[in-house]
Amino acid sequence: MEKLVFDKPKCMTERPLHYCPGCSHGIVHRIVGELIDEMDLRDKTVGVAPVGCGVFAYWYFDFDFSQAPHGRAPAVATGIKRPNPDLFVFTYQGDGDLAAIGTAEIIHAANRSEDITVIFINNAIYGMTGGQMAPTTLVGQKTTTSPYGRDPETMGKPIRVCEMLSTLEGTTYAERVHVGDPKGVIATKKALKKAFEVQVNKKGFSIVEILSTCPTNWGMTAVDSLGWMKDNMIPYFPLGVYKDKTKEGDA
Amino acid sequence: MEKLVFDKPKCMTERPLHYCPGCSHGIVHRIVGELIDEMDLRDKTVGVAPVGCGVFAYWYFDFDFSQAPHGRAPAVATGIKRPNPDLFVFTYQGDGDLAAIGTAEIIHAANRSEDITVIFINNAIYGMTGGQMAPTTLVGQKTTTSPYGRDPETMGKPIRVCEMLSTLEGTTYAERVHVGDPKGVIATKKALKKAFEVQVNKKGFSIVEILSTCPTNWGMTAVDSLGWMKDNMIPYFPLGVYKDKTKEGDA
Amino acid sequence: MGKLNEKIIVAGFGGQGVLLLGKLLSYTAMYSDKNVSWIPSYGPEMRGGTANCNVVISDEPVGSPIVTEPNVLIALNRPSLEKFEQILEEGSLLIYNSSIIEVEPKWNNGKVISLAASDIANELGNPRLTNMVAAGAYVKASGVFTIQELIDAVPHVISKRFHNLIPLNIEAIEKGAAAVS
Amino acid sequence: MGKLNEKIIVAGFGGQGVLLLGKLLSYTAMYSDKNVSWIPSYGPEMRGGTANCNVVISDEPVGSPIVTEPNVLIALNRPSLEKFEQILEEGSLLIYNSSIIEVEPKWNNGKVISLAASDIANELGNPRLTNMVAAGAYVKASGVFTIQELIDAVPHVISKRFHNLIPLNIEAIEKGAAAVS
Amino acid sequence: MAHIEVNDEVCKGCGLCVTACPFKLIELGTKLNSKGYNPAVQNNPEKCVGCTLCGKMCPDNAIKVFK
Amino acid sequence: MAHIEVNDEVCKGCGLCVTACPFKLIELGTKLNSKGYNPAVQNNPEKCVGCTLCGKMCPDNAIKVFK
Amino acid sequence: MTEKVMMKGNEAIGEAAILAGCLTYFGYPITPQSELPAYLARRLLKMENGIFLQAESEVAAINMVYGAAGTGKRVMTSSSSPGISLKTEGISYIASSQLPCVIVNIVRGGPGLGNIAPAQSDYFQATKGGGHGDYRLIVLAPASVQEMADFTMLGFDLADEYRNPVMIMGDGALGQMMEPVVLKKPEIKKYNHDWVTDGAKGRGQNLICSIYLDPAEMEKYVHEIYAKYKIIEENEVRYEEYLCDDADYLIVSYGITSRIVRTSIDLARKKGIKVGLLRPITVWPFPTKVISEYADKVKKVMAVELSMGQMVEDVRLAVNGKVPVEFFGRTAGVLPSCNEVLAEIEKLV
Amino acid sequence: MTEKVMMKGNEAIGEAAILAGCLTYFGYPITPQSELPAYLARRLLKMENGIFLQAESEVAAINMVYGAAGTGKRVMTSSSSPGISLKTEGISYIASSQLPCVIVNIVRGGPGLGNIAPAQSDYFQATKGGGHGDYRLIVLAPASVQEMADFTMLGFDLADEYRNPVMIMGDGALGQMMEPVVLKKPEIKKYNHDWVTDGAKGRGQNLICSIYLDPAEMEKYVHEIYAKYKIIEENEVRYEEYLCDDADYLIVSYGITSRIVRTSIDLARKKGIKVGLLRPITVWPFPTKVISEYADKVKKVMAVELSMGQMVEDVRLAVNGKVPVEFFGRTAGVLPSCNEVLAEIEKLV
Ligand SMILES: Cc1ncc(C[n+]2csc(CCOP(=O)(O)OP(=O)(O)O)c2C)c(N)n1
Ligand SMILES: Cc1ncc(C[n+]2csc(CCOP(=O)(O)OP(=O)(O)O)c2C)c(N)n1
Ligand code: SF4
Ligand code: SF4
Ligand code: SF4
Ligand code: SF4
Ligand code: SF4
Ligand code: SF4
Ligand SMILES: [Mg+2]
Ligand SMILES: [Mg+2]
Repeated sequence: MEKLVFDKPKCMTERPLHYCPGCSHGIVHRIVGELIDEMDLRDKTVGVAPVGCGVFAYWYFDFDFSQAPHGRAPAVATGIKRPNPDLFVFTYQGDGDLAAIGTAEIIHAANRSEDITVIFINNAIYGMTGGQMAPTTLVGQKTTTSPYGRDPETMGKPIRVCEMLSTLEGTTYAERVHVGDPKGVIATKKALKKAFEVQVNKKGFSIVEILSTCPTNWGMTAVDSLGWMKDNMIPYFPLGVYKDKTKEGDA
Repeated sequence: MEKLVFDKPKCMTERPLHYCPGCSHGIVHRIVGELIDEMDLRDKTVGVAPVGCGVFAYWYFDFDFSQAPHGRAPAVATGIKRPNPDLFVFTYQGDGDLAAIGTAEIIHAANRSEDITVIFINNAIYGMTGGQMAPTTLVGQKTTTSPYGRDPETMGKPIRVCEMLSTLEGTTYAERVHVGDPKGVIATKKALKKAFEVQVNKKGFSIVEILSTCPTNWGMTAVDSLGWMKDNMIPYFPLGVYKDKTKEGDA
Repeated sequence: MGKLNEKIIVAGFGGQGVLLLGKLLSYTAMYSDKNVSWIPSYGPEMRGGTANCNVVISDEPVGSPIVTEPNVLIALNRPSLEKFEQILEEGSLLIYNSSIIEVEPKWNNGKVISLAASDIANELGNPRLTNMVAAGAYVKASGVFTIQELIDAVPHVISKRFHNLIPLNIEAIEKGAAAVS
Repeated sequence: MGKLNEKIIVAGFGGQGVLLLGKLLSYTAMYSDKNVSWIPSYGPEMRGGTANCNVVISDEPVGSPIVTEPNVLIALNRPSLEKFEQILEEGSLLIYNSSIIEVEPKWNNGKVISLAASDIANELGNPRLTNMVAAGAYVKASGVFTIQELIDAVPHVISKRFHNLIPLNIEAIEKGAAAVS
Repeated sequence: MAHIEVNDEVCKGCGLCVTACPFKLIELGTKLNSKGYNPAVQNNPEKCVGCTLCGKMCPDNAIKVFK
Repeated sequence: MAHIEVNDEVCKGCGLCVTACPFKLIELGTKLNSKGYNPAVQNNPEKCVGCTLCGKMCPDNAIKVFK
Repeated sequence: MTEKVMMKGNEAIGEAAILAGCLTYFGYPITPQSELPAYLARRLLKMENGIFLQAESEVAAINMVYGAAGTGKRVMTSSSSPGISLKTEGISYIASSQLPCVIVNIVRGGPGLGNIAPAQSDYFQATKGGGHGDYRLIVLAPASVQEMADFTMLGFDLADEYRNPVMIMGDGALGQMMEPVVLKKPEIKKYNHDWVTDGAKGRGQNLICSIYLDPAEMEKYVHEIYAKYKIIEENEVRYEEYLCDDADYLIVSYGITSRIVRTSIDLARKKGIKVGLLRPITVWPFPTKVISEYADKVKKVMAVELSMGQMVEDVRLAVNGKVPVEFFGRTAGVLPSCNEVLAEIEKLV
Repeated sequence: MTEKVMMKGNEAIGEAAILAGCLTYFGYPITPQSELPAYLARRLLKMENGIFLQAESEVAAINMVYGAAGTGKRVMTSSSSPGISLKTEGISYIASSQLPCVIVNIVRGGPGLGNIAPAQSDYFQATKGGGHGDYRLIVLAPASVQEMADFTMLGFDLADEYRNPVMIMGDGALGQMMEPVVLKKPEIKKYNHDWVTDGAKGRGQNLICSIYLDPAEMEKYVHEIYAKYKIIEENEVRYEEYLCDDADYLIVSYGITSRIVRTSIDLARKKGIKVGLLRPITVWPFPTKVISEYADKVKKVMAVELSMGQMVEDVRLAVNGKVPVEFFGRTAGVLPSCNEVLAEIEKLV
């Protein structure tokens, strides 16, 4: 008899996801759900949803959630975690949310080494608002606010978040992965697991930057987006572990 | 006959400075005044004053000034410079202003490589508001909001601004100096001159971080503060040029 | 009232060109010196894959551009039909894309036109012409403008790079009009 | 009015302990069950090197804690004297530190006490006692409290680490009181 | 022996599973679901090894894998 | 021959010039200015070389150097 | 462009700004105003002196506006409700420093994250509070795409004339809808720019600042600003009347809502109810005087707005107890239908 | 601590918060409230469960409060005018999500950077606008150091009772002055914490959020909140009367200003002028009803406040034209003297 060997995670709800066809958000949601199940964290988890396409993340999980103002998820998470050190708190943030309006909050949460995990969806664009330039938009990439392509002279070059946060003493774990193919998905899960463990072991701030797609605002099919992401984003945003203080043995 | 070989810069006003006895702000003001004179920039300069003890910087210079909301000097400077690319625009900011509330603004101004110069007074404390912990306050340092000493576990470690900004492609020039003795003052002038030149040559974003003192809120004499700064701050905030894209030849 | 007061909802899947259909009607109205407003449903609900827009064409200044009591529904897919027929006023005009809507409308208080819009578009070689077929049908059925007025507006809503396709669009409009008896 | 209503300004250089002087009077008032308020001048104007505080002691609930029409001025340096004597009401009490104020007050509409406060403090071996000398003089001159009441309040305003200095402070108070004829 | 089940109403026809299957067993069907998408269908289920890669790429939890 | 002039009313007696002078020619005076500070005074001006280091350290533009 | 074109309200603002000589824009994306920055990006990035900059946040954007306004350039920013909240500190600074600029708020349903549908529940924020301290914005409330364009141009003139920030308060519907619009390049007056910080060549220092440590000095300054506000209140009140002359009942309603009310009034008139519409065009300065005058004539006044009751306070202040003031509001993104408003009108009788 | 001690208003708030069970504080330094965080740093950092965190900004601080409040912990933040402006977005979210917390505003002279002297010119911001959308804060206005403490404790109770943010609106003088104060640990009621996000053990999801894409749904939700506000308006209006019974003239004044007015009233009474003081303690909900009732008895009403005229609007709305309403204000950090206020009282006659 065949057995069910793969299904949606237990902590996820029946609600169909509102994301566009092929959007990476769904893939990452499932990975998060699997880890919450596997690590048995559901009962003590509070997720912090951003403003961005992930704003409704709480529709899809049956554990506690707090929706944060745009960019402020790390501050909200700090507020949740500090007086409740036994909770498991993660933020789920887009690149506009985390690397533009929320720059100060992410830097200082990392610097204080808040015991939280940041799941950072880098899709090189503002998805929810219809495709504006993000801090991580690639040079030359066309968006509604860089209609002739991102011009590094006037708009700056894309910000490499993991690299920047790794200069801060408080960052315990920082890794960049992608969800462009099954291998990437498996690596993403491993990275997130590591990041979750850092928090569970009260070792401080962990972040996983996940290179993702936004087929809708990139104006591509979902399948083409995966290719574009791998061909264009990975070269500029190299994959890998940028910081691992658990290895340095001093965290 | 003896000639006057040293006096206050021409572009500085007669108004006595409001700073506490021995405060570094005055030293840096004079250096700025000398360079504006020497580089003949007065007629096209707009200074941007912060919220912090330097808020009244404009009392002491006779060129144009705009006073910025706390932390927003880089944004104000961007607003001044973009539509007026021929102006010479500098911000003058404290460590609370630049590295706490103004984190997002400084990072993005640097990342866009705004053609402005940032004069960053790192005195490891909030001077104006009476001595609270700054992002650059040293571990163990007592302030009114770290009364038992800065605890890195809960308050994070001091942020090294030059190092962090140097990870951004847009930062053209970043150097850390100090004004703890005449040698330091001379080096500071050299650094600022270089930074001003970067802007004059339209090469993008330059910042000079100046290790400074706040005798009043450190609770020391002015003379002791210089020693404390050199003994304690320089080891954690190493002096030097952190970024020089004019050398890399690609700016 | 006898006066012109078309309160139109155009609705369908994301790719069916419902916004463009609405715009075409709006431009036609503008060039006929009618008062007109057009407004899309906007924001993240689009993500669901449906789209709709409201067009009001009137002799009077347009009050609310948002149509809560429509008297025209152009439904290009089934969810749209089922959603909006519920709020159609008595005596309205309902045009539905029978090519892909396999049910009959429940609403039956006025003029109901079953239009095989997608089929006609496919016959013309491009399913994206569904909206133009529907536009032709609507203008014919409502008589608010002439078909020529509608056709004259086409170049104003189609972006320059696709101007070579104008004749095809016109053909679709005409087929749509012809499909209405 | 006959009723108690002391509107006191204490002013001097930053290091002269004017805030502490004000606090001492406030605590004395509190322990004597008077209504009392104390407020410092605050903020960056302190940077200039001068400091002052306002103390109101009253039988009635204190209205404004900020004294704009003082009836007591304790001026420990010259800028303070020159600044605040201008707003002293008629019939007020003015005590000035003649040790370092080399001018005579211009104001002369009430009781003027020239107090060599810094000299007395120096005699006691510590210029920081100037404020205590002035406190003693004020209480003696005003008669608002007894000197003992003032002395009883001293431990409440001096931080624990300096409690060994209490006797010296008391001596300064007594000397200040004695200096007022 | 293994196979997958696609939840037709939840599938958005994005095609990510199609690219994920090492044996190219999945393609998008021609049928529209009520949202207007063409759900994925598995061909030759007998060749399916139950590797779950298709499920891992599916953003919509539309795939169940049996083995 | 060189010497310095200290603007007594502007000097805040911070002592930075005192530490700056390589020849230890400066000390804080005993006189108070109207702000309550003890302005710096130069001793033995004949030893002054006009190196301007004292001026460079003065936060209050209180020093003029002549040479 | 002087022919009639169909344009979204958001885009009409963008084109109007350019026609009014505003070539500098700083903003941060937010629905339902995103077509405005998108439009300006397309246009300004192709113009030699055009500055279009997507800031890192609304806070940064308003401070860039502060900087640019201080140099005398016409400058604009736009956002929607939560973004405007973040800008309130900057707006208070701009008002305090008396800098001219145009701030667009395409209001959406609130409070909190709310939704992106049309609302008018930022009325208090726009006209009273918002930032800290005593200050006022001139607030223009367009009711059509044409007015989105016209009031943008007017806004720049008023801003320069009075050295005061001007807010264009639209809503999600006005921003998103298309209507025919005619765009004409306006005459632009020369304004006195003595005060700008553009380099002190040949003159002494100019200073943009809002700190006044001495309260007495600052109070004097605030009184100066309020003297200016008084002039604005005298000269710049704008409103539109519709069938008010013989009205027994007066409706006060602005922006998108006033259009619905107008339709309802037509319906009510057909039923023989003598009702008129007074539409504030400037919601600050509010048309207090004219409403007060009508209050002497009508039997009742009703405020209709998209909030839980904000403008109605200004209406009550104007009526000052002379006749009853009723309120009808929908909020959080809901627009009433004209029949609903009609029903409320009928209740007045 | 149940004996009388001399304490600064800022410190009294801090100690009162701790006594009320608030062990969590997030803030950012600003004059004239800095003694409050300094006090709490000294106390909380020594307590086992004490959380004192200096945030990177006011924006971060209010969002930390939002996070902590959602877990059911008593939590406080404090700031002064410009900092509160930056917090308005967060405050709107907190109100929309119905989270209990206490926000202290030690108001200073504005607008803009202004100065650090006592002011009341954030009244509109506190009671009406501030953030976007329809919402209200409960705003308590202490007039003494004792009340700074008492109202802080009360504030936490009201916040929990109604799941609504409470603002303590002081000013620079109240924050900086010392007065005798008695601090007693209050009884703390158990509140229903069904809704908090503290881990879903043994239950389904709890959610803190303020987004409602569907306007109709959100409108319903806003109406629920406003039903709560109605209850607050009925039950929680607080004010103090002084010599009102026989008054011909009624002064309405709150906070620090009311103390000066009180002295002036004593002076006026001596001159035979029958004048009384109505002091709003809750400025929202405003004591509209009682003022309206006095308006039937007195000849004139006068609002006295530290602004260019903000609370006076609420007074006018309450009086509703029954008698003239006069206004006397000083602003930008200036406090009037009692003789000045007396002169204004004399003008009423
Ligand atoms: C204060 C504020 N500013 C702006 C917005 C509008 N807004 C909503 S989502 C978003 C950005 C979304 O981009 P990102 O964070 O990259 O998430 P994505 O949708 O791409 O996953 C913006 C700007 C808002 N809601 N609040
Ligand atoms: C929005 C806002 N938050 C806080 C303050 C209060 N404030 C004034 S200066 C300052 C910090 C000063 O420290 P720093 O920037 O290091 O400058 P310094 O005085 O040390 O030179 C703060 C927090 C303010 N004015 N505005
Ligand atoms: S807009 Fe982009 S990020 Fe948002 S759901 Fe669609 S594809 Fe995903
Ligand atoms: S407080 Fe510190 S930084 Fe400010 S003027 Fe005094 S010494 Fe300088
Ligand atoms: S489980 Fe593996 S083999 Fe089977 S369909 Fe999925 S990807 Fe193909
Ligand atoms: S990946 Fe999932 S949603 Fe996409 S086509 Fe396959 S089954 Fe459907
Ligand atoms: S100029 Fe040089 S030598 Fe002369 S006093 Fe100054 S530091 Fe000393
Ligand atoms: S450095 Fe300047 S201010 Fe300091 S003591 Fe010397 S002369 Fe005076
Ligand atoms: Mg994104
Ligand atoms: Mg500092």
